Amino acid sequence: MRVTPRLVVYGLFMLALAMVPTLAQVLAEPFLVTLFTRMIILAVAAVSLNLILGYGGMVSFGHAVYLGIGGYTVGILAEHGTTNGFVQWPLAIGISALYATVVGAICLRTRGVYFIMITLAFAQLVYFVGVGLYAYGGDDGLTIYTRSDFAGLIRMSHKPSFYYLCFAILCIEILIIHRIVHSRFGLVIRASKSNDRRANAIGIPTFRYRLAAFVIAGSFCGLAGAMLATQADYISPAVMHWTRSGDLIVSVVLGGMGSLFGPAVGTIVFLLLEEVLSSLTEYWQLVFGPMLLLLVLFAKRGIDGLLPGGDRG
Amino acid sequence: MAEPILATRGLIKRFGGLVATDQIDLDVAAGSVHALIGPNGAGKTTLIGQLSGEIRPDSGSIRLEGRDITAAPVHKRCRLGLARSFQITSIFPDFTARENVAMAVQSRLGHSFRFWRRAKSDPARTGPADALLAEVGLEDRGNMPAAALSHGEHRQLEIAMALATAPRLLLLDEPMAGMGVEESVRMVETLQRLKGRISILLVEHDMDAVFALADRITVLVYGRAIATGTPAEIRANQEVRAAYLGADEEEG
Amino acid sequence: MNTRLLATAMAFALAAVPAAAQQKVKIGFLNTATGPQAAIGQDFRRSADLAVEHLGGKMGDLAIEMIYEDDGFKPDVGKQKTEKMIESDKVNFLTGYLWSNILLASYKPAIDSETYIISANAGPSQIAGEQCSPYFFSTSWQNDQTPMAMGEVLNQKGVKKLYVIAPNYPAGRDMVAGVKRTYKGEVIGEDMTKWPDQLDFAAELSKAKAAKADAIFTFFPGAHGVQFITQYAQAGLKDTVPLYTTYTIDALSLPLIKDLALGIPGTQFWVNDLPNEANKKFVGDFKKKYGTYPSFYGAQAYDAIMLIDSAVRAVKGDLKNKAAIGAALKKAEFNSVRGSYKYGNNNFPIQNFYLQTVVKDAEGMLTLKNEGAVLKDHQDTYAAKCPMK
Amino acid sequence: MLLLIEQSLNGLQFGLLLFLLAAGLTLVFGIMDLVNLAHGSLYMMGAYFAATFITWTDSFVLGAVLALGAAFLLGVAIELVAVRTLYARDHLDHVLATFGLLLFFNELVRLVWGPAGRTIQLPGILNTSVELLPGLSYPTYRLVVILVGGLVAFGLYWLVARTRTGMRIRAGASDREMVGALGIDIRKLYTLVFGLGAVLAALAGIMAAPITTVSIGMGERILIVAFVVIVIGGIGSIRGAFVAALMVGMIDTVGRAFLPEILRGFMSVPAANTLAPALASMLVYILMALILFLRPQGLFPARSG
Repeated sequence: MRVTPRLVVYGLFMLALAMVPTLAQVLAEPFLVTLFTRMIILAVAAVSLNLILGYGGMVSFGHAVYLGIGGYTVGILAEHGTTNGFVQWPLAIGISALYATVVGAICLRTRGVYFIMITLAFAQLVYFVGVGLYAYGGDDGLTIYTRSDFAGLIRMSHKPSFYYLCFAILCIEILIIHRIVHSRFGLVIRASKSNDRRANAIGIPTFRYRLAAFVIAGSFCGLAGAMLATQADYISPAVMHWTRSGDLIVSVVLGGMGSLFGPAVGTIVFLLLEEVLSSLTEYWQLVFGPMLLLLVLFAKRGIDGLLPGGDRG
Repeated sequence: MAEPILATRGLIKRFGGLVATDQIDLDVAAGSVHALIGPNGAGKTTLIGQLSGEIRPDSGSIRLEGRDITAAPVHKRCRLGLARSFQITSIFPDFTARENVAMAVQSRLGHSFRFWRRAKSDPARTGPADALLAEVGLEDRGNMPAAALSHGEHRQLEIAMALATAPRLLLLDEPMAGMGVEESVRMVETLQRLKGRISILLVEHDMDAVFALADRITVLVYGRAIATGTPAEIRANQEVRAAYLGADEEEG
Repeated sequence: MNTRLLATAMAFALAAVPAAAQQKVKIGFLNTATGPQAAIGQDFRRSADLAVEHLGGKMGDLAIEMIYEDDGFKPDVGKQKTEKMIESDKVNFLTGYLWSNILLASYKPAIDSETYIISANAGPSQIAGEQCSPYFFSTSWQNDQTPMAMGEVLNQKGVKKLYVIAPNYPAGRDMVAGVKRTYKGEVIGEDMTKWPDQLDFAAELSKAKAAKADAIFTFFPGAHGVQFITQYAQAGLKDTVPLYTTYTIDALSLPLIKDLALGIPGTQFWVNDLPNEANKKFVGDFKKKYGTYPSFYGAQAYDAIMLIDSAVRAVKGDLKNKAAIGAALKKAEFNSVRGSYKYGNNNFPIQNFYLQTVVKDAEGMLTLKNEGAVLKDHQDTYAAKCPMK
Repeated sequence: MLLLIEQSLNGLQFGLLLFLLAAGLTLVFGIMDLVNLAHGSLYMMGAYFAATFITWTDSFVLGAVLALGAAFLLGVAIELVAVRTLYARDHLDHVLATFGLLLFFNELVRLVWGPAGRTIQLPGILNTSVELLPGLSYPTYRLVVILVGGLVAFGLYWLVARTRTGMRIRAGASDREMVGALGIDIRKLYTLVFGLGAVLAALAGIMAAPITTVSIGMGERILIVAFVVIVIGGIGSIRGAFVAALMVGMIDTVGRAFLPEILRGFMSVPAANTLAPALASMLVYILMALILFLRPQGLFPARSG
């Protein structure tokens, strides 16, 4: 990897994230850790979406569903007394993967706008399953009274420790995605985005690779769901609302589709923007809506596209 | 005659009331260049679509080297040795020229469920890709984004991609469409070099190229094959002259 | 305060935060200021503001600093704002909390940090029961209570066959369970509607009509209530099958439902014409200031501020003395707009529930009128499950 | 039996309302290839306009007509200012940009009309019910909705299939360049079609308003169902939207009405009471998944490829 100014910016960004707990202590603002933990978890979700959206060109409008699936897996297990994180988290990933396999197999048969709509419809379906989970609080959600426990290896309730766990997961995820998109598999996904018909014509059955990417992305987002539920000690259908899937797409595009660090930066900028605007005016969406339009029109490659230094990839 | 590399029997495809492919029995002899000609709307592209697997015929069968591939999906046919180029340029515009070919090489190398190793610098992919680029005369274009190549270079690139899959039969859908004279000559040269090594089914409007390259020619009119034969036979065929060549020759 | 935090968060500027000198009492108020439910949030906040005004901006010697945050109707956002108010603003009290899902999400951080949280509306059964805490107080009610009062009303009116229509979410189910607890007749039909996106109740109303029920019981808060009653009237049921409600008609929905609401009874722990001095002052000044009647949400928010005031004054401004604050809150020694009430072991009010109907006031404005207490000094059923004594 | 008829009427009425919304959506998609999440905002704006104009003019019909006019102007304005620039973009851009518009309009409404929402009072004559059969009385207004919905469906069919404008629209849907070659000003046509879509959405909003009241976010809730409708019907097909809208309307209404009884047939009453509402809210999505599984292009695919 060449060292470009862009890479330096991202390096500084990751370094800044690594410094958050220290900074919070210096500033006596413990809330910074809480705030950024949530941001990092949502960044994990956005980075996972980027694999299929940015690299694979699959506009999934139902990605937030995995936040719910992962979260409910942790929540329901905790409700029944299973708080072992080594059981909870892998299961959260596994169930997300299973769901992605089934739904992906149906959705990926469709193209373009049909794909957008059918992923949205499945997300609605699961959302209503969540609302109907009366035994687990239904619309009220489920409070998780005991946090996941990783055999005492990590102090999950200690906020900086948990922050570093989330941060490490984000770093590992970015590394894995980096390897994936540059591997043979990743090239197939990108080729399919670029020209799916051509990819098939040279003998690549793209469907199964796209499905695999869909499952990988879903699994990572399911992990993010488990993290989010742990961080919040709570899970409810609200995280699966379709506007949350919209937020994830916005994060990815804002940061830069198909760029490695872009979606993470995008998530954090998006959430900070939300905080700033909403602290300025109650009517912040009046400003934010047109900003989205302008983003689409004038900065299609997002923040990543604004940074200097070489091509993506 | 030995078994044809490609054989269709009774192929029929209708679109609504229109019969686009009407009882086509086509045999492409192994090692030959077989041209498919016919006026616009004769159903050439529909036929190519069925042969490559993008369009499902209503009835009839398609065999590749004796093997029934009528229901096989596009990628499967490619694996079995049937490669194609498209009438309208179809490449990976976001990739470099080398990567375009390397993708096809990768396809030949087996499944792509390899998630970790960096693929772009993998000599198993780039080695054959560079060789093929050289074969079609694009050796100095490897690092350019494919989208930036000229039209003629795109067609050459497509040939390289098709060759990368190690085909037994090439389906070339108007490889010279929209080319200048010089580019056409280069393409004919490229195809001449391939002749004998790989069987080719060629759809082309450029009659000079067709008669220069083809061993046999099938003439398609309104979905029906009205004649098949050597270039000389076709030239002499009255029906063909009436339906098709006649007009051409009057003009020329 | 929020902007300061953000400035630091964003720029990582090295601005030392001055340790807040404890000259004031900080109250974090979680509200819903944006989204489809913002109308309730507006009334909620106006009433809290009015309470602060009535207190002259001070609780004892301490100046009041209100910190309003918007949960955007999202539980995880509500929880984050709660943590922000605890960790960053270091509030002494948390209040507001319209929705049970948002309260449930925010509950643990509040309790864990030993910050007193006074719910001015949401009262989910978990918190009333097993998960009750000495750091939690309610100035509203538990979901079961109001429909239990309605069940009694139905008995008194001699309703034999009842049809129930309510939304399919926890509060809706609580309401149905509540009315069944006291109602002695037969429930001949029960429809749980899609929440929140079902706005058309034609199918359910048709069934209720076909079932030839004596009465319909319903619970639809906010905009849904307006829709339900409008459609109930359009279906021509108003003259044939009387409607009994909880939380469906209030001061916020009345201006929208208009005359269609006349004569439809409901039950409530508070009515805006309750004849006590605190209530007269609250309702009178609210009307003067905003031109409308306050809703029960507002009454609860007003009481929450007043309850906090009573505790702050009882400990003479010593906000460090958490035990004493808890004891003072528990006494509920303040002039509630509902009249005086006591706290049960689970820190939910033991209070009266009244029958109310819709009438026109002297100026022709629609309002709710008290028709007398149905339940007196009523305690919710989940109190028994709460381990606190 | 009477109940079944009444529920079918309810389903028909809901279906036709959905059709009004879906028709505009599918028209805009079919012709401009535009995914418009802000279509629900036009539905909402129509209802708010109507609430205001009806109060001003004191007449339901006059207010509604004015509101339709206002919605048309709004649609044209949106097309000229924002949407026009999006045609050349991909669907993701459409989704994002119109998501932004949706947020903007929700907030705008809150700023202008306040958070509380509005109700539209029907004229007395519409606020009653009619006895259709002995023992079956039905709200007059809902009959009016059925009538108007049916008329508009017929009118649209006539417009698209029989008129010159319709011919241009169909030509535009199938071949953009050809329309240009025919000398039709495609930009004007697009603006017009978007305006027409806005009017249809607003009409749906106005028709729904007296039943469901006017509130912020009213558009999104129904918009997703409208998306389900056009996807089932085949995006771009008016006929498909019509069939799918009636299907979805019926299944949703009838499902809600009879599912509890059906489930009680083979499970315990409390279990049925828990499952039925959850299942009823999922029915339309299950239907959609099923249809797309069998026919990935919907029932009446309007464009191939």
